[in-house]
Amino acid sequence: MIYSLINTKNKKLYLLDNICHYSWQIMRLYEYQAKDILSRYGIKTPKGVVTDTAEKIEFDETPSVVKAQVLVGGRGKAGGIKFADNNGEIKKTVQYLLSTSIKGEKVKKVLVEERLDIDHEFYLGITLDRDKKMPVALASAYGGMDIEDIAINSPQSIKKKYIDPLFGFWDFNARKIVKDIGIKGNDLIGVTSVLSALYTIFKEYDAELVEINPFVRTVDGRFLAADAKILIDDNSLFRHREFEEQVKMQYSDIELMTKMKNIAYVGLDGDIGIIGNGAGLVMATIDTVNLYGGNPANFCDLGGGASKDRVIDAIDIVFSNKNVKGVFINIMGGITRCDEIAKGIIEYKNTKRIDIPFVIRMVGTREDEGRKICESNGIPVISTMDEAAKMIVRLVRDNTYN
Amino acid sequence: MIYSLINTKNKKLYLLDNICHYSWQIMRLYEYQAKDILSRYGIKTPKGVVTDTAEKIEFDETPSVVKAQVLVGGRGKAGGIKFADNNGEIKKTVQYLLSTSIKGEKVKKVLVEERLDIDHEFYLGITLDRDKKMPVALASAYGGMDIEDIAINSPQSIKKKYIDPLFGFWDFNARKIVKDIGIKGNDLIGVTSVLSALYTIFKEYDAELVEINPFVRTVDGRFLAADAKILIDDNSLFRHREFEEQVKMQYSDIELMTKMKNIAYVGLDGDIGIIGNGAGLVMATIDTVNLYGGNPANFCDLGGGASKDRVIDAIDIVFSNKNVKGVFINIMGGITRCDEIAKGIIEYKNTKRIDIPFVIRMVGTREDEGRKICESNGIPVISTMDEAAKMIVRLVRDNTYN
Amino acid sequence: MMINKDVKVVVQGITGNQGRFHTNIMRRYGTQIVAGVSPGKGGENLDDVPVFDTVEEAVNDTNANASIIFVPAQYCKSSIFESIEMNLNPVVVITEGIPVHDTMDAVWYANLKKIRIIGPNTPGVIIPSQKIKIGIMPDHVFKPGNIGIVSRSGTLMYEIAANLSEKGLGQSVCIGKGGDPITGLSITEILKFFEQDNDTKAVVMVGEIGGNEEEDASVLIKEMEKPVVAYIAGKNVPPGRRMGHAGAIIGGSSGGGTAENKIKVLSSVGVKIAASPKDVTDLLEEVI
Amino acid sequence: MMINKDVKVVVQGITGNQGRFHTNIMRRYGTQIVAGVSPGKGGENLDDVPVFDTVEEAVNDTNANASIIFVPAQYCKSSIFESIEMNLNPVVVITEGIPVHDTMDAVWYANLKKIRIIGPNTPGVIIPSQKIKIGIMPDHVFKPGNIGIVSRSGTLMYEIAANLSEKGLGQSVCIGKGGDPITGLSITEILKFFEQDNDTKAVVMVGEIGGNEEEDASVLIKEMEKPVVAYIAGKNVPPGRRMGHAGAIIGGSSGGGTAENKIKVLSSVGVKIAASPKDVTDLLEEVI
Repeated sequence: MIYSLINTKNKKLYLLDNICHYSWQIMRLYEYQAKDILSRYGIKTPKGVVTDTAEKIEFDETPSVVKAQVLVGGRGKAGGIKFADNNGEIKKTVQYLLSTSIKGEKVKKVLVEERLDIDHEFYLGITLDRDKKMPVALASAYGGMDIEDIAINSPQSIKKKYIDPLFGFWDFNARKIVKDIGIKGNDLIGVTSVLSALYTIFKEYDAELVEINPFVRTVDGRFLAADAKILIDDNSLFRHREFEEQVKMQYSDIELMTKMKNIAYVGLDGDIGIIGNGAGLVMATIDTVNLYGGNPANFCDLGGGASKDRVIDAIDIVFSNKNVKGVFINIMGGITRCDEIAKGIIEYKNTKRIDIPFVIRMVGTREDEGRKICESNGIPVISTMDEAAKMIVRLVRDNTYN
Repeated sequence: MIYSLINTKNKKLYLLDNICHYSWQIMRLYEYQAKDILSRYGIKTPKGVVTDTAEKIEFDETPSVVKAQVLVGGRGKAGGIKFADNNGEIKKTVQYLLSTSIKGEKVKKVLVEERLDIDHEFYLGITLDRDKKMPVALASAYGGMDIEDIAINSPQSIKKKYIDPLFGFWDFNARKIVKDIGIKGNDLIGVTSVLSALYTIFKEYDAELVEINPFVRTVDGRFLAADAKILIDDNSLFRHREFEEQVKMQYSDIELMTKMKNIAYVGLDGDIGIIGNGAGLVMATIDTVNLYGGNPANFCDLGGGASKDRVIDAIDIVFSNKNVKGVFINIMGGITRCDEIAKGIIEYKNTKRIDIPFVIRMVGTREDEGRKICESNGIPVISTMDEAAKMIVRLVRDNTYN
Repeated sequence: MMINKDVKVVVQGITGNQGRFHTNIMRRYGTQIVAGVSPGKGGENLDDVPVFDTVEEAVNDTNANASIIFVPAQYCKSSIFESIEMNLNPVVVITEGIPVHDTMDAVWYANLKKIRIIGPNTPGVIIPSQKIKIGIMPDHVFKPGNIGIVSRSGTLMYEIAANLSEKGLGQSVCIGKGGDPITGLSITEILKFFEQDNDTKAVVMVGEIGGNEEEDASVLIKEMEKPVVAYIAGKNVPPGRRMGHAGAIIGGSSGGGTAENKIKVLSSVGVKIAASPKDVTDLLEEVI
Repeated sequence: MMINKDVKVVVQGITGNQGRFHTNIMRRYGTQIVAGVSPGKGGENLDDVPVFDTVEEAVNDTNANASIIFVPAQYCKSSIFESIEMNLNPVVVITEGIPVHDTMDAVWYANLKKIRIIGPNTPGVIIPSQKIKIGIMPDHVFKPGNIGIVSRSGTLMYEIAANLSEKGLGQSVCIGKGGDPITGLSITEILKFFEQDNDTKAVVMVGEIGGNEEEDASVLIKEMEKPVVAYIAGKNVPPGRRMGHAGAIIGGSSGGGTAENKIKVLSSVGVKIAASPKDVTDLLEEVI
């Protein structure tokens, strides 16, 4: 959602928030993890404890707020945030939340925190503007609500400072936008250092987003991160081994399997399985099948330079969807070698029974070798995408009405 | 000594090593501290333990080497490094070293290490080239001996790579000079990462020098830091609070006192105490006193913007040298205010008995006020440095032969 | 020119599988591969190409002036900086999966030093008339001619080039922009080059869902004299999903980043939109 | 010109003791101090000078084009970068005790952005004829004239200027190079300026033991048309000691960095060497 802020004028919204849970590229940290990082960088957070059981919890800072630790968005509206006024209520609430799911996500941990006496809610964040190829610091005096709502309701309230990645983000850069959201005097220095620290975290954790929302001023004049969100670039996880286990937990079994095997798979509503190499080609294949009246059952990208084993895994995944009534494999060999693909198809064919239509089209690197392998095993190879798309649509339709 | 490397052609030697122990600006770490930092950055060091007592030492890696932890240079030749072949010998050697001084420095800690089976000794270091205003990486295949000796004996063996501080020092930069000292193949990658790590340490510790000498290749092909030296810029200690206590230990009482009070004091051989504001002016004052036949007893710089208390402390320090037979206070007011200086002199005069000659010269910011304060208290103020220098020389000579 | 015919290429990561494989294919096509770089392997020869420990040595010995990078993602940032420091231009980054912060830093450093980065996650660049390719594309589907192609997708570029070639529409220069969310040369920069390139008469832009580069490019296209035909992949992908390429995140409610929006904006500046990769050929024949 | 007569100065750290004190003295002398910067104190007025939270705001509101910095050493790096980013030129850094790594980074960034840093640990710069000083020197000892002074030491610059003024030898521009081991403008760069400056007829260089800047400057001096007189402080300091200024480390066996060596090298290119600060006046009278 944060991306919506970058170009509110053009209303370009990327619903990152909706997809990050099952995205291929971005890992989201739980609130308690994000707050732990924040406090290690000197940012104040409410007193709190995280727990995965209601049994032994002792927390003296009442009244409290009890928050389900989930990665889906809109947790508050979905009942994931409760209040409790004493230890008994805390226990009961923790127990309750641990027994529920929020928007389909099972609650495994709960964060219990002191309830803050809030004077004002701000928004502070650093994110990546992919179009401008640079980080941008964001601040608003209208925190608390979803930032996309701020962007729609009062876009002028969102102050931005673009950051030259070679120059960095200095306290004087941060000070400018902190001032722009109405923070003055001594508070200016403290809040500036919070925003500077967010950028340090952003760089050191290879983040796509580091956000405090709401960043609250309490009635007694303290500033704290009441909620926090950190999204980390999956590609950087080799530098952040501590999240290796966690990233696995964030994916469903099929997602994890495909991810581990370097296959990109997204289920769709139709009945024609699509496998190709390269996201653009697979999307074009889907478009073309649609153009000829077919309904693709999935998006499945083998990526570059797939081995025969990866091909076998991909066919397996596509067939795991029982709606699939035919498969179209579309290969444009570059870094991918057609012979490897052909070997995979043949090995799959030789070990598993394929009783539904199978259309193969392959062109490019080692095309002749690949074609020979297929044809010598009785699988015809079509030369053009259009021809192949038409054929799979016809075969599946025939099959369906037989 | 390291500075000698930077410009061996011109033979510009700065005997940093001789002065760093009592320098005002650079703090030296003990070998064991330097090695601890190195190993935290992934550089291999010999197995070892550091101790301040021989009682409980248990060290199984025999044969061993036992090294006095001192900050003076030339420790080896001065008997600070011993060998031991078994636990009994280790105990005895530790006990012996802890009871000695090396070049006047009391040994407080001892490092016991495995003795390495050395195939070759290299030199690796990063230092600051103050003339070029940039860091420089240094490597040589002739390690082990003092690097200034390498610079004299085989200057060509020292390979240098200057580092643009904005661009940083990359593995490919490091690789170049590691290769130039004859390290190849797989070793090239490992040693490159050691030199890269030295630069990271250099930056993160605000170092003036980070040096591994010797950097050894053992007979079984391992690379280790057999000795290590780190010098840290005193001005940066606010970023390195962990050394705060230690930096105090490295100074004598008088040095520490003056340092704490922002006074720069160095004792000389003569009998005329010199106090001034600004290092250049104090040196010029010394030169001028010399010119007229006097012998300065010290260099004492009040620094900029001295308060009256700092003036009182400075006079106290100068008088603590019993050779002093007269004092010349030379003030050129800029950021320093003459009235503050005058107040200090008067307060000193009023609380302590001054029975030796005192010549004051002050010009600049609040000169009139300062002059008035002195004169109304019966202390004449001279207008020029020359006149004042001549006067103090005459007064001290008269006094001496009276 | 994007690439001079005297281009001398150094292959960073030449001793890896892909690096070695494509070095040989590029040489067979006609590219002058003068050196390889692989730390610790300096002094060896790989299929007659000398291997060096550093780009600096490679450049000093062979006068290489461009680079192609096959180095694993973890080490790639350093490799890109190494090429930039030695003024190699362009730097073609084949590697995929580079952390986005690394790419961002490298792109800004390249801009500072006036070096062009193509990619990361690109198939590279090919000039069929000169028999030069710095990349991994299957060269036999490309033929000399005067159509320029810029593509966000590698395989889709091959697909469209193959269709064009079959119909006798050869290509001047084909450039894979790279599938990552942040890349060096943008579509707009590549279109600017085509507009000035004497060998190019018309341009094919192969876009896909996600990002705003196609929309941004419309500002330039409006002023361009040369005709532009576009194909945008991902029309039939449901909103709120991400399809493989990190770049291909598609937008929701407000329409930015969707195929629909891109097509609308591009059409409004006179771009002909192909319904399928095959359609591109027909539309091109109309405009030239 | 080193400093334009329309220079409008912002004082960073104006609310500190020294900042406030010297702001008033500079204004009284004639310098246009248009703004002060002190984070958290924005909106106040200090002795009629408006105070801002950032240099950016100060520049936007007052068109300030130069800066003087009194900020404590810990925060100084950031303040210097802030001025550079807003293209203030020169940036005069009075603060002493800045970590050398911080200064080094700032100096390189300034070079990249073509900004001149004077200092750190400098008394600043004064142009008596224009009644402009950006610095902390006692202005009454400086008089208008045509002698340029460059000095590594602040108080020694005042000393020598006072002597010159008394003998009727006024000054065109006097610049404190700064006492730190690494500073922005070097002696050579300042001499280059004097050689080209129409208001300067002869130059006084005030050096001291340590470093090699005086020796390095001899290369330029050899080519200069204007006469140079030098005084080098520290002749009577024993080797191997460091005297207050971090810059004043003196060399040992090989002679580099010693007063003796500096005097030898400078004499060899025709520089007249003064035996004491007072001597400078007599030597100058000989050469002009």
